[in-house]
Amino acid sequence: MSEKLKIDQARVNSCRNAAAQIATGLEDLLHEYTTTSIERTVVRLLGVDGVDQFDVPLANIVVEQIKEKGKLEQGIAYYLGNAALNKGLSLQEVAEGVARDELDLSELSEQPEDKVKDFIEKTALTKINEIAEIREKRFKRQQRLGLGKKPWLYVIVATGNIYEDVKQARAAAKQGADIIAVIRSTAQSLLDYVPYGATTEGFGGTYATQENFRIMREALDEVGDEIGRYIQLVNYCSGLCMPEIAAMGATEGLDMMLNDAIYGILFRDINMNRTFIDQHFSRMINAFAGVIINTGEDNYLTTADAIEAGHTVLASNFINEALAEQAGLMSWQMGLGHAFEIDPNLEDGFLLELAQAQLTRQLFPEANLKYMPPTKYMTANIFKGHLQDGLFNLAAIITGQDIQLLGMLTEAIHTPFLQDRALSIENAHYIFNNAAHFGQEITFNGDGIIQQRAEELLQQSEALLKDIAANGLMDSISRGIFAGISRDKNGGKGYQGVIKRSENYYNPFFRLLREGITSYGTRF
Amino acid sequence: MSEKLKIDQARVNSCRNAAAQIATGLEDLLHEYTTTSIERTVVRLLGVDGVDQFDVPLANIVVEQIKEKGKLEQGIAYYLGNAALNKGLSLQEVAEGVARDELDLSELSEQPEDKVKDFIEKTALTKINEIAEIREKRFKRQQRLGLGKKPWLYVIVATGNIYEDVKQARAAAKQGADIIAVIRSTAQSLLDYVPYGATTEGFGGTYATQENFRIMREALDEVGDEIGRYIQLVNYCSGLCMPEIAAMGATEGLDMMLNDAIYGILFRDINMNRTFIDQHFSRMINAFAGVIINTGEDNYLTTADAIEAGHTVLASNFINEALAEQAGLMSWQMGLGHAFEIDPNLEDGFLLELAQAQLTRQLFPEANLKYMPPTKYMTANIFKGHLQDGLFNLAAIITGQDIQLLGMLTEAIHTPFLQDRALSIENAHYIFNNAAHFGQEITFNGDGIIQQRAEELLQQSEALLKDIAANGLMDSISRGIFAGISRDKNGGKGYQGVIKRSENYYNPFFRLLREGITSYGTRF
Amino acid sequence: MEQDFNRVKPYGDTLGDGKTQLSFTLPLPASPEAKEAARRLAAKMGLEEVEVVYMNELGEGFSFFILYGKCPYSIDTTDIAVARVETKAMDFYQVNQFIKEKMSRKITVIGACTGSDAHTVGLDAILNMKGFAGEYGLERYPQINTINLGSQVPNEILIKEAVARRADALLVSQIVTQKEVHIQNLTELVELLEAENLRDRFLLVIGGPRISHELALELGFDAGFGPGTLPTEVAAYLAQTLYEKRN
Amino acid sequence: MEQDFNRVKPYGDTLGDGKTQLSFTLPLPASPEAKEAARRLAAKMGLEEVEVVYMNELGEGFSFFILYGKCPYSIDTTDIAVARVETKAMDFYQVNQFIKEKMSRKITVIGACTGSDAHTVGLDAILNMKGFAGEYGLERYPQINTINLGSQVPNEILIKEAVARRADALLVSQIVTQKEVHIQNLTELVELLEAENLRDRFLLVIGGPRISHELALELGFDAGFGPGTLPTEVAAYLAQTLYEKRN
Ligand code: B12
Ligand code: B12
Ligand SMILES: Cc1ncc(COP(=O)(O)O)c(C=O)c1O
Ligand SMILES: Cc1ncc(COP(=O)(O)O)c(C=O)c1O
Repeated sequence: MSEKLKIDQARVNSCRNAAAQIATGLEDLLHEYTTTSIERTVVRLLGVDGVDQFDVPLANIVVEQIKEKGKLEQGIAYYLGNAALNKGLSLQEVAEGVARDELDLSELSEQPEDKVKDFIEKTALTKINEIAEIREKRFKRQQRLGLGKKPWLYVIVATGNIYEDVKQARAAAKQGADIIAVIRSTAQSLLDYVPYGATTEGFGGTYATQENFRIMREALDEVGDEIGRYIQLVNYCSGLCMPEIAAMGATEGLDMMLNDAIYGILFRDINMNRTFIDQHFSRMINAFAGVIINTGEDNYLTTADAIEAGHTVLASNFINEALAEQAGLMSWQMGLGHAFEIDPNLEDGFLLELAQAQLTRQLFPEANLKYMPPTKYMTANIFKGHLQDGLFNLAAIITGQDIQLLGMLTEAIHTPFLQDRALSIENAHYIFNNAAHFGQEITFNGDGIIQQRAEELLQQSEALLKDIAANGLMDSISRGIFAGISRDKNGGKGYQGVIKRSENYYNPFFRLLREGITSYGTRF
Repeated sequence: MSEKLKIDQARVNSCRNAAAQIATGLEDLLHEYTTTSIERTVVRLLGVDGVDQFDVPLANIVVEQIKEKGKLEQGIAYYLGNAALNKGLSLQEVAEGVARDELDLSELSEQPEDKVKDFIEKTALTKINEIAEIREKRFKRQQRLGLGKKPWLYVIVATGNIYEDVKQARAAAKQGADIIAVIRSTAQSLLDYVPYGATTEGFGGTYATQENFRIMREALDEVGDEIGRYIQLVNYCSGLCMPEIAAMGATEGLDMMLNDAIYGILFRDINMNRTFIDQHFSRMINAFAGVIINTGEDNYLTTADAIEAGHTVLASNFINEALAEQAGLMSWQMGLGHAFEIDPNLEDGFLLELAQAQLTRQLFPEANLKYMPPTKYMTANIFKGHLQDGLFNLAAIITGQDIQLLGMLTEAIHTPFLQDRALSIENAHYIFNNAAHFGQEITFNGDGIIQQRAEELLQQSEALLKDIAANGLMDSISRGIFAGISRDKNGGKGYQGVIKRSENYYNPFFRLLREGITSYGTRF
Repeated sequence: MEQDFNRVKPYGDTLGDGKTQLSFTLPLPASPEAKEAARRLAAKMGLEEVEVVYMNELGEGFSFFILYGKCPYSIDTTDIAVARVETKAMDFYQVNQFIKEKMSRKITVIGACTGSDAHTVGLDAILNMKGFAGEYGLERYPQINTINLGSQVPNEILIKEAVARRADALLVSQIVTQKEVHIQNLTELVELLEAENLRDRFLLVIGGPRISHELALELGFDAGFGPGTLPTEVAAYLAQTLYEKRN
Repeated sequence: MEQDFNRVKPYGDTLGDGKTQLSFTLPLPASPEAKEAARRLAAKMGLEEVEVVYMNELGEGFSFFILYGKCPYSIDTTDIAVARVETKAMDFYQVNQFIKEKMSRKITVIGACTGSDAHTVGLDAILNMKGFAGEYGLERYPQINTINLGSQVPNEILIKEAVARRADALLVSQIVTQKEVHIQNLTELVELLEAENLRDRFLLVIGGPRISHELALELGFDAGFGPGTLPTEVAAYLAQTLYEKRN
């Protein structure tokens, strides 16, 4: 694609430098702390599954036991391994014992550290290899069936019932969808555990559970075989269980995860220490599992104005990129998010949308950009809404977006009906095909509205990034720099789950993942 | 507007030369013949109005009488004037006498020619002055209230009942329409007389009658005053009564007329001699009355394919231009028609639409281009249809069209409901505003699909025009050069109404109109 | 829950939810009362939990409404049987082969847009050389003798020509349906044929965007073809049915 | 024909034509039978001359339909009276002036998105400094003391805070309406207040895209504000109603 916008490369470099500095500023935090959710993830990755009679996941029970004893600073892995060797049980049996209140992991006599670690490393490696295998199988399937043409058509299913979701997802795939996102029940991000099993009662969405992941993956593989196109599956790696869900997704072969470094802090009032630590580990898992993350900058524009705050989206894209790199994600795994949220009644609003979309495209040429549809200004006038989605699709095809979250004509009314989704897909097909090479056909005038807006956006985000770099990300967020929302460093949900690591903190997965990431290369 | 397409000016000149040659080729026909409808127009312009007890217009009765005697070759004006002087009656009274079978115009003793002509010239001049006055009043009102921003929003009303039409028109004006076209009852173009009075029973439209014109004009002036915007009125100056309707429109202050040189021949199987002669006189009236004509090239694409036959539209635009000039129409009065009729499922179809629209814009920079919406490929899927209309509106705002006939989402289903029209207007408002300066923002790539298609169109239409110029327009039409329809020179409806003028043919209006046209200048 | 074909209901996102979208204009200026009137109207149609999601003043005392509601009714689909053209699918070559082999002679079809209808595109799509959607029209079939009378043909003329040209089948196109004019035109044709005792002489076929095979049978025709019809479908039907009729 | 407000019907292009547009999905694959099922469903709703103009297979045994028909029902609009907020329109200055002059003290309002609802944009539009559509929010009113509890506030907490802060009015936002959750949340709030004998202590105001004044009254609230509400409307209502309540 020829470059439509003239971009001041020095400014871009300055943005990237500031973002790198911001990411570096978090390193101490990331290396010196763990969280209850990271430790639960370790438990899961070591093969412990299931819930107790009250539906509490064994991972929670085990971690809670050690945490109550004030010993989580060492990491759960050691305690688990020690118990297994001590009792001659499998890790799963150990966890079940804890759940039955028959075992106190902190009270067992300590086995030689190297023996425990050896055992744990082997178990961990098995899991890591399993994930790698799932990843490779998934990539092979993608290669065999092929992915749809870009922009990929991304639609949501949100019935709250996994079996109803499956019907809708299969139908959507047949209609032409490339990506199915199972919307998650609204309160789940604030649950400090992951629900279990197949679920049929969710609220505005279906619970993210491992079994639900499995059911949907199976359905999509099936329908993908039928239609001869690989269908990608998305869920939410977000909220208080961020890394656990990353592990579940890695195990069940998900393709994408909503996974943002800042979203939970701002929009779910999750403590920022907790979030940053969790996102780092979850991203390492996603990186290794070959998952594309979708960042959530679009959300800024649901509370802030898209013209005034356009540059905050861009700045956040740079930060998400830097933090993604820090965790080992490759460029193609970065589904950096931006959105078409300018007031449709604004004169030349479409031009300003093009400016942001094109600028984002040129600044992140290798990323799999995720473009979010109009939502805030959607109206219950479904006819007008369908048109707004049409211009959104046009902006995407002109600027070469990768992941197109399709807007729904009923956005202002209800979660999508089957027919709404079908009309959205038809909308995208029509525009993407009828204006297929429009982007290649046109050049933006060098001193026009679009070019000027792009320059303004870049300038503003450079200034913002420099400011954040100077103050640190955490302080900046507490000053309300994004979406007009300010959060306290020590406030918010889940702070009690942040634990300072001890000297002998042990978690085999950091090393295994890091090594795995650097060795497995690109997707195809 | 900067020129988006590179155009080979030599080729354009060659097109215009060929078109001029084509127009010249018709001159003998236009000067040597008259038609029953032209003569009826003369009767009307001389102030004769009304119908007999069987609803036959007096104009028809009078002309028929002379025609039956084989004397129409002299023109009706002389006979009318002679009778009036002979009997000391007004022209209206003369006509009424004929209708009551009390008067045979051909049998009256002949008054001195100069006295008769003197009388007729005076009466004609009064009418001409009246029309000029109506025109000036209309222009003043336009200046006072202002016309809407371009592209003007043109919508149709088609209830078949003039009073229901009025309601819909008034509502449309309030919604933002700039132009109201009262669709005409389907069979009317083939009637060899103009119905009379207010009508409430039409078929797919309302009869074009002078009283209906008056009623709608009054309603639009009223609503225009209320909302502070001048609302233009359109009807059909087409079919077997083409010049009569021009006269009626001139008298009632219409702003635009569907008026094409070839449409009736192809699509209504009206004899081509009749049509060419009628269109010339009707255009002279339109020219003098300051009416914008809308040509009907869009119709070609309802039977022919828009890609294959795109150049025939363009060629016809050149011919309509040449014939319009021949009749004295100024550039701003030329509402040359083209249409957005490419199969929406075609890859890059939108680019090809842009090519034709932009080319037409650049070739006829002074004309008030009339852009017709998708119709043939509209579907009963109203949601998809609304989107197609959206891209049509986008093409218009990008290429700077003047008169935008709004597409209706229910095009494939029924004549517009009130709500359909409102949604169309909203569609246009949204796109025109949200992408207001998109056209100014972009340049088409010099070797792209759009430029190439434009070149192809121009080349093809040059070849076609040269071919037509070489063979003459009539022979070309009989070879089926437009819309794949061929018509016989001596076939079709209304041929019996074509009459070779005698040496002493007399019709005062040719001179009066021509002089009037050259003297009144441009609109503002 | 599995679909029960005895009780089929609209489906939004859950089986049986009955979700239905409506829109209409009321001759009322926008107001809370107008909105309530819209709601009541939908309630009269039997819809439950009606939501008037959008109201927009259209001027001159009219307003436009968009509504959603739950349709409580269900349809027993197990007893619905809609007649359809049953002949076997054949392509261009097969049809010609069939006529050549099975019939002693070429078949003759005569087509027209009748009454005041001037929409020839659909008829031409079936009849003209060029055809439709990449398929040849009947004119191109060597075994079919095709006569196209074009637009606005009075029923009387169509019959006269059909008799004169010894047509096997009449192909009538009706596009305009305003005020049910197509029903009138078509009924008149059958009545005229019956009056002249000619009904059984011809295969009577109609087509158009609002035509269905059911409607055709109802009106006394032999077959009806709706939107998107391809020439081969018509040709296959004609060849096979004329052959059966003969025997 | 003149409009008779005793008999109001949908209007397409002629008074009384009843023209109504419908769309829905049926759990049936596309077929003439499915189309007929769609037609019958509309007929069950009472529509006449139903035309199924569009049918589209959606996969997995579902099809989408668009229909038009004539609604035979009419509504007597002369007896519809919808309650609405009746207070006089006032602007920012007038409201502050009014409170200053007529009330002895500032008024205190406390707002929240209750239950699991996290959609704060609407509430913020009314409450925050910045306001909405160019109008200041209540925080900006010198005579109004505004407390915004934000999102996902349990009803109990809202009541506790309201009592503690001596609020005059509770402003509750409910955006999510899936499975009628807003009705549950709102009903619970009123019940809790009644149980604690606090109902009359506060002016109870709700808002959201599916809220109407009627619904508010039905649920036991004092006022309801729907989509597009402006801060001044709410401020004017609060000032005048609290003043009346006092006297
Ligand atoms: C093109 C067109 C015209 C052209 C027609 C040119 C021509 N030579 O045909 C022109 C511009 C002249 C025209 C004029 C009018 N039109 Co017109 N027109 C259309 C339009 C845009 C497309 C129709 C079309 O060509 N479709 C493509 C063909 C291929 O599809 P089809 O006809 O459905 O045919 C297929 C099948 O139905 C079937 N089929 C059809 N006939 C037959 C016959 C047989 C024997 C068989 C087997 C199969 C078969 O096979 C075909 C191929 O699959 C439609 C809107 C639309 N998008 O549908 C309006 C439309 C049909 N027109 C309409 C109207 C009202 C008019 C006018 C009355 C307007 C006016 N007052 O001036 C006039 C009157 C003309 C007249 N006397 O009939 C209305 C009809 C409303 C209604 N339901 O009654 C429509 C729906 C537009 C609208 N929304 O108002 N029109
Ligand atoms: C922005 C948004 C979000 C943002 C919210 C950010 C935030 N801080 O508010 C985010 C992304 C977080 C979000 C999340 C979700 N959302 Co949401 N969201 C929207 C969206 C796009 C816009 C809402 C909005 O801001 N409107 C603009 C404001 C100004 O309008 P308003 O709310 O109507 O307010 C006006 C009036 O109603 C009134 N008013 C409102 N409140 C009050 C209160 C008082 C006292 C008064 C006087 C007046 C008043 O005055 C305001 C100004 O005029 C809508 C779709 C849409 N276009 O409406 C979906 C929508 C509301 N969301 C929806 C859903 C399902 C969800 C989720 C459950 C999805 C999920 N499973 O994750 C989550 C859950 C969140 C939760 N727990 O509540 C659905 C609700 C469906 C339904 N009818 O139940 C919608 C309709 C989208 C859809 N089609 O699915 N969402
Ligand atoms: C990164 C991210 N996570 C999560 C969510 C939403 O869901 P939750 O309810 O889990 O916060 C979003 C919503 O857009 C998001 O962008
Ligand atoms: C020039 C012209 N005249 C007339 C008509 C249509 O109406 P009629 O039925 O009068 O031919 C059209 C239709 O598009 C037209 O373009």
